[in-house]
Amino acid sequence: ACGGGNAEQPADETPAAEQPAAETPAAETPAAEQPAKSDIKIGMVTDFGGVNDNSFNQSAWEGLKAFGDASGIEYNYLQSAQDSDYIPNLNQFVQEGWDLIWGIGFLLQDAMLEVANQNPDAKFAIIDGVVDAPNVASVTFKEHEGAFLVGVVAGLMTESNKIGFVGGIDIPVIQRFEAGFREGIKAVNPDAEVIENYTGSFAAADQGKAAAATMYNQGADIIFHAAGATGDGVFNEAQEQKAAGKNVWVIGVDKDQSITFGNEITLTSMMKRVDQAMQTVSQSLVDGSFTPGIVNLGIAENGVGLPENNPNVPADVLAKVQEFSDKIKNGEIVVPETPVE
Amino acid sequence: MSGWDIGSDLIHITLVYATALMFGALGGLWSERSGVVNIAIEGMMTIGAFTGAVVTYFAGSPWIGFIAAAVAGAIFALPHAVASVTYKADQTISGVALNFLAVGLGLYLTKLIFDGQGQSPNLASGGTSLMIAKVQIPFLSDIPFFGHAFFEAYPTTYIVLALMLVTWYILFKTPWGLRIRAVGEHPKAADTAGVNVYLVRYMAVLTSGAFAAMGGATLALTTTASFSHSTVAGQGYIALAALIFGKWHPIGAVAAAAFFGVVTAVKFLLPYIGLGHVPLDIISMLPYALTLIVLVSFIGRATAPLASGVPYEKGSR
Amino acid sequence: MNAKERNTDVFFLPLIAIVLGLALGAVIMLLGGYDPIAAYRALLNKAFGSMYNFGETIRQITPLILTGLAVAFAFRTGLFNIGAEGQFLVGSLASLYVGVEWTFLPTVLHAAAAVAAGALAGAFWGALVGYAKAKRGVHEVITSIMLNWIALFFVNYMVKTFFLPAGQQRSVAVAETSYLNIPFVTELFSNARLSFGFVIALLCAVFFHYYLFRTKGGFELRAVGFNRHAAQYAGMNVNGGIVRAMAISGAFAGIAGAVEVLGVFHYQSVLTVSPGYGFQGIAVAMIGGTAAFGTVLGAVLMGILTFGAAGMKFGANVPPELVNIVIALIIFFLAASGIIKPVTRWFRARKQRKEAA
Amino acid sequence: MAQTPNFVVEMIGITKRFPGIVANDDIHLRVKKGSIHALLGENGAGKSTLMNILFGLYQPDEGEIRINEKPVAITNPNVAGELGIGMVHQHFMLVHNFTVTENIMLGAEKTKNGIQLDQRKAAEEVRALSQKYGLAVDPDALIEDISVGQQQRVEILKTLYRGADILIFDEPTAVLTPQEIQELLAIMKSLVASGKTIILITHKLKEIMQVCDTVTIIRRGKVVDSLPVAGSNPDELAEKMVGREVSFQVQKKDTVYTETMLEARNVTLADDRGVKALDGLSFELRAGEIFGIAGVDGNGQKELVEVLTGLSKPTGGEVLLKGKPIAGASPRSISEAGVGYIPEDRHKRGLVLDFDIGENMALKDYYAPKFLKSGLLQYGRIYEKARELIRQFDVRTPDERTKARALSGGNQQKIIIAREVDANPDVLIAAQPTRGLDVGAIEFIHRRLVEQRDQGKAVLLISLELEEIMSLSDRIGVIYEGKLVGIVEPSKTDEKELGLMMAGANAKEGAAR
Ligand SMILES: Nc1ncnc2c1ncn2[C@@H]1O[C@H](COP(=O)(O)OP(=O)(O)OP(=O)(O)O)[C@@H](O)[C@H]1O
Ligand SMILES: Nc1ncnc2c1ncn2[C@@H]1O[C@H](COP(=O)(O)OP(=O)(O)OP(=O)(O)O)[C@@H](O)[C@H]1O
Ligand SMILES: [Mg+2]
Ligand SMILES: [Mg+2]
Repeated sequence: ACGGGNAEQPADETPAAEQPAAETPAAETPAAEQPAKSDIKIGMVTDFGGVNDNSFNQSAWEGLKAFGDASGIEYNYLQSAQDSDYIPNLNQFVQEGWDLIWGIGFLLQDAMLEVANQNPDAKFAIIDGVVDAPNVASVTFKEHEGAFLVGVVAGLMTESNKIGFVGGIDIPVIQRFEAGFREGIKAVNPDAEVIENYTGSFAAADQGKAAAATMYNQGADIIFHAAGATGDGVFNEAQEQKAAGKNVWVIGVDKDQSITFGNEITLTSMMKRVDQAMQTVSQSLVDGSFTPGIVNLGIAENGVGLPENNPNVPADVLAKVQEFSDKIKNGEIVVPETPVE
Repeated sequence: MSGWDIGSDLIHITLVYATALMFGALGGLWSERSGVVNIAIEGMMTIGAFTGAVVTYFAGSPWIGFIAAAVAGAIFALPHAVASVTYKADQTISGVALNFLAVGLGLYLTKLIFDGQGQSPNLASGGTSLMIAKVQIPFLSDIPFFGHAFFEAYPTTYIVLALMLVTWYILFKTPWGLRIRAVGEHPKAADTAGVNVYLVRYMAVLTSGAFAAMGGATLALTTTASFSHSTVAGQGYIALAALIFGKWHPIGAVAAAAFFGVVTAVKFLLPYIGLGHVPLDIISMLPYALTLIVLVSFIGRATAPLASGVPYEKGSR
Repeated sequence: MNAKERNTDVFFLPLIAIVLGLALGAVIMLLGGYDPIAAYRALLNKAFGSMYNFGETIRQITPLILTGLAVAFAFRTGLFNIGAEGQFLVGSLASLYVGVEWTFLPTVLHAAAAVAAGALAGAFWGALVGYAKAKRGVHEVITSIMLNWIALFFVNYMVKTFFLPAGQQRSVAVAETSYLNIPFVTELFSNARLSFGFVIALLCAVFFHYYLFRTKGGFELRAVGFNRHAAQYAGMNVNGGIVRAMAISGAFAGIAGAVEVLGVFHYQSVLTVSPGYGFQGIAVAMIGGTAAFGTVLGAVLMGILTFGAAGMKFGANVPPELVNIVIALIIFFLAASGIIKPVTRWFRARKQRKEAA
Repeated sequence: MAQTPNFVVEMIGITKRFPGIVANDDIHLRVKKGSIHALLGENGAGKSTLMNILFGLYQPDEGEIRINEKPVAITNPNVAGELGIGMVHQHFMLVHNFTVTENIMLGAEKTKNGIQLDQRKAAEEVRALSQKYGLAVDPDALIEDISVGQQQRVEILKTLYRGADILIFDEPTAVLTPQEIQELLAIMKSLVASGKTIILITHKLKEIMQVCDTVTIIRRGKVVDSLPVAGSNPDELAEKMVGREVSFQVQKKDTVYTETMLEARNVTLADDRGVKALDGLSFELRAGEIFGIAGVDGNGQKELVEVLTGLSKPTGGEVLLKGKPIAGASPRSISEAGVGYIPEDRHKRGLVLDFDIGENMALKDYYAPKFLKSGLLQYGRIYEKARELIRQFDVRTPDERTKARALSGGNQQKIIIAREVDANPDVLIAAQPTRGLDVGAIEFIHRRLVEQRDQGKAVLLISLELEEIMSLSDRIGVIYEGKLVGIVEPSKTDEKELGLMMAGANAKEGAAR
């Protein structure tokens, strides 16, 4: 039940070497069979969410862990207890000479800018933020594109024509989720009503639960959450409603959350492949091809999308999703980044 | 949405939300009525949430977890009793220590047990929920409005309401209660009347720990589904406020906790009454601002049990 | 017990409490399968290992001194200020406002005005608590708790409404003229964010002591704190005293908020949770025996432990929460000092035996 | 054995040490069954300590206790209760927001079905007991609503309810009115008549002479003497107790009235509900006199003092100080205008117990220029002044930096007197200035009050002790239900008449101006 075991996603770029290593009985494996040791060190700093929030931060950590275990580099993370910890935590890695330092999340943006400017020789990468410095790779996602696709699923599958969106903190990243989601629904089901609720936190499962409870009680049958651990509460509530005989669904976020919460309540998930981005950029460092600058990953780049398996989504709906996915990919549809009601 | 549905839902969510606070406030009541100030409700709830989540995870039953939490809460309260009763410590300071200890211990042990993770595994994950399930009282839950509002709730809500009555009965109708109240008002009088002041205070503080911890377990087992740093997150202090607000009376304290529940639940229902666009911060501020206004304008002076906060030293004047 | 013994106890008890707290913390680490020596070494290394870390440790200590003083001051006047958290936040907001808007002021003056604004805002927030208590009899604990939350959301609202650059989760930066940082010091400490705020905090501790024990205002507040009936009869303004005490207490916390904005971040973030300095301040004040100098030492200890904690995780993989346990134990032993009295007695006996030999 | 007299209580060689003091030093005490045995001694002599040991609140360091000739170990009050020992404490041990019955049954509760309190049964028992011993109280009344005298009856009932045969009374009359005292003494007699034994601690020699059989005198923790009361006299007892001769006669110069210093005109004070604590009260206080206010506790004395000192604002009428209205002025401005005040409750109003003596002595003039220099308090001068007052007023303390809390009641009172007298007020209000003090301390304080009067100051003396009022006052006003029902001169009245007036019977004419 520990979250770590679920990390292996069918992922195109993952080196195949990883699979056999995992299958050999671990205890007596001689060191020789492990991938070659490397003296490269990659660290990451999280905000206060921590590395097992069942979504964003966890995804990042799992990506780094998978990459580290596969490539034999050293890796570690530091969790920040308060805002003022970001800079010292980044600096801790800098001072000990780590080769690449990740900042996980939008909230680290300012801290990273400052530390990156003060340490031009160190290399940094940030997820979900843009840091304009010559030694930082900024990885952002087109969440609105992925959210559009799950919006299509929701719009086609809702029976009550009432759909909920639970957001964490009201920040641009999360607004992109909402914007795409609304747009996707509108594209296939203009009559559906969307109720939104920002809880103001990424770590308050109780609030997520209460928000979901009101939405379901007021007739929504599908809720999409983009709220980190707050979203756990949405799943908990859905499970309860399901047990009481109501036909309700949750659309997960960041990872394929059906793995954690089961297919009974998880309709599908909006995958945001933070883990893969972590691996790709980290790999570029090992290869010596690390390039600072902005990478913006959307459907075309395979950075966002639906999971491989969607047992709860009928084929015709998936076909529609594919159709829209192609349209977005080829630029026929441009999804807005801020919510339009 | 009809106003009735919203009203019914408001009560429903209030009860879900306020249950843990009610446990906490009743917990504080036991201790403070015996003259031991308890600002450690927060810590006791934290330990309860931790124990409830972890024991449930391993034992596979939320009720085992719930009971374990009560026991753990009582044990955790012991140092507070030792410090404030036996060693005549400043009770506020001892409470502060316990609050720090609870967060430290809870997260340290979580990380130790779960391989460095700062959060215990989600109890509702993997398809089978280990959470406490809501009950629907047969027939009653079918009544329009009232059914959903009152008779479709977590058993913990009914437990805490029952415990409120039990607390009231013990406190005001039994010899034990008479002694607890006497010790809280005038320990020396109780002592000279042959009441063992120390024993009464020890028992009261331990009971306090058990009650508050049940509140923490309620959070973990009915709402958050796991233990983490944000499970209790200040609700112990709100429970303390409810206790004072409720003027140290079991029914008052529970009612005050319910008041907090209502003002919090309103936050989630605003979108349905056309107030969805009020800024989130203003909405979030609402429960606290309303409480403050009510306090300052209507409630006013509340007097704590006379001897609360004063260590009792046998033989001093 | 004679006076001399009492004096040595004042000194020794905290020392023993700290040693015992650390020792028990080590035992807990051993039980958890960690290496306590490596952990403490890593902690100290993180706190003092480089000029940068040392500077950041001071940065961490600074607000703790101030919120510690806030709690201690109220405590001395018979009030429990659990609301330093909120006073801290409104202090940040006010200094942010002055720091951003009052750019017509020259360098030093601008910073001073911004700090003063923080102090005033904190004082106002504290005075609200005092007013509710004095005039309406509302218990200060409950008002402070409410005001903490109100401050959190109010400050967020204000920052978002008036100071937020598009697409950010923090305010615009304050003008450089309002910075509390001293360039050559920053350089000396390799860009650590310590600032003149540390000196302000120490000055506040001096003020705390002098005001409380050497001025007539302090005399009044202490009298009100100990026995408001006697104070009232002696002609002191009891209600005014309560408001004043809470205002001064709040001012300390407000300055802490100002120092964070002007000396550390230079902006104010939109916060999801309070930074926690107010609650840590309670612990600091308790460790320091609610005395000025003690509070400074308490903050130093607390700052080292909390800032060093990250190093412990890094160097020995020990969960940083362990320091909370250590802090709790220290406070606990101080509160219930009877538990450790046997230890002091044993020390004394041994010393006497040695002297006799 | 049979021929030795029947001692119910024997305390043999009891020693009890507190840090820095031997409170009881090899004390021997033997109490005969069916007698009233007095314990006499100065403040701090060790009387309460000895009785607390007998009651199981303290453990003696040395010595033995025998009850009914059997050695016993009284480890706590429960054991004492089982041995038939009950105690009526100096400071009442009553929970103020409990009913009479609840207080009486606390610790010895009656239950029905084994769980629930049986208040009715207990109340019936209380009623029966109060009838049997003539202790009228309402079993259902709240303690905070009944008079001090009634509270004391509750204390006595508490012991009887537990079946006590040996009753200890620690200064039971300090808070009672003359009538109540007489009633109490009668109750004690009737208790003894029904086979109980009583140990009585009191500072009032008259009471000892009136009801006691034997008296044991303690000085500084040691027994000085133990003797039958018959054949002794108050002077002898006082001298044994203090170790010197004590004068009960207050020496006063002849009265020389001058101008009116303080005047109350139709002062009314009503609370929120309109209940009048003061109801059109009027009097004049003249320079050079001690004006005594006699009355049963709770008839408006407390409220009168609060109005005069500025702690409350009257709802009607006028208060004039040297002709200027002061009603509603702040305590400070009244005090600065020349009113001093010795409060009735020294712990609540008189002292900040956690301040040291120096600070307490400066409590009202800490802000005066003599103690301030550029905004800073001059502690050097504060302590210098304190040392001077300590010498002048004979305060027994190690030094001026000792916390007030650590002093005995008498010495605490001296700090207040020193502070108030030193301020040299034109009007000195003294409320119960000698409550609970021993004869030596009382003598000292009385002399100070008379000194003030003789210097031409006006003194308002409010006391429940008729004897004190009679011996000190030049004129006496009797307060009843918030009104002065009569003003008389001590030479033209007696305690009996005053007592009647205090009870509201037929006010003497020529009263209230
Ligand atoms: N708990 C205590 N701790 C320390 N010293 C005490 C304690 N109780 C009493 N003493 C000291 O013991 C001595 C005797 O006190 P005790 O109360 O027996 O006097 P007392 O004769 O009853 O006086 P009073 O007439 O004022 O009631 C005093 O000097 C007092 O300071
Ligand atoms: N813990 C203590 N340490 C030292 N002395 C104490 C302690 N407790 C009580 N005393 C002393 O015991 C003595 C008797 O106390 P008690 O309360 O009987 O005072 P008192 O003189 O009778 O005054 P009053 O009757 O007005 O309270 C006083 O001298 C008091 O200061
Ligand atoms: Mg006594
Ligand atoms: Mg006395």
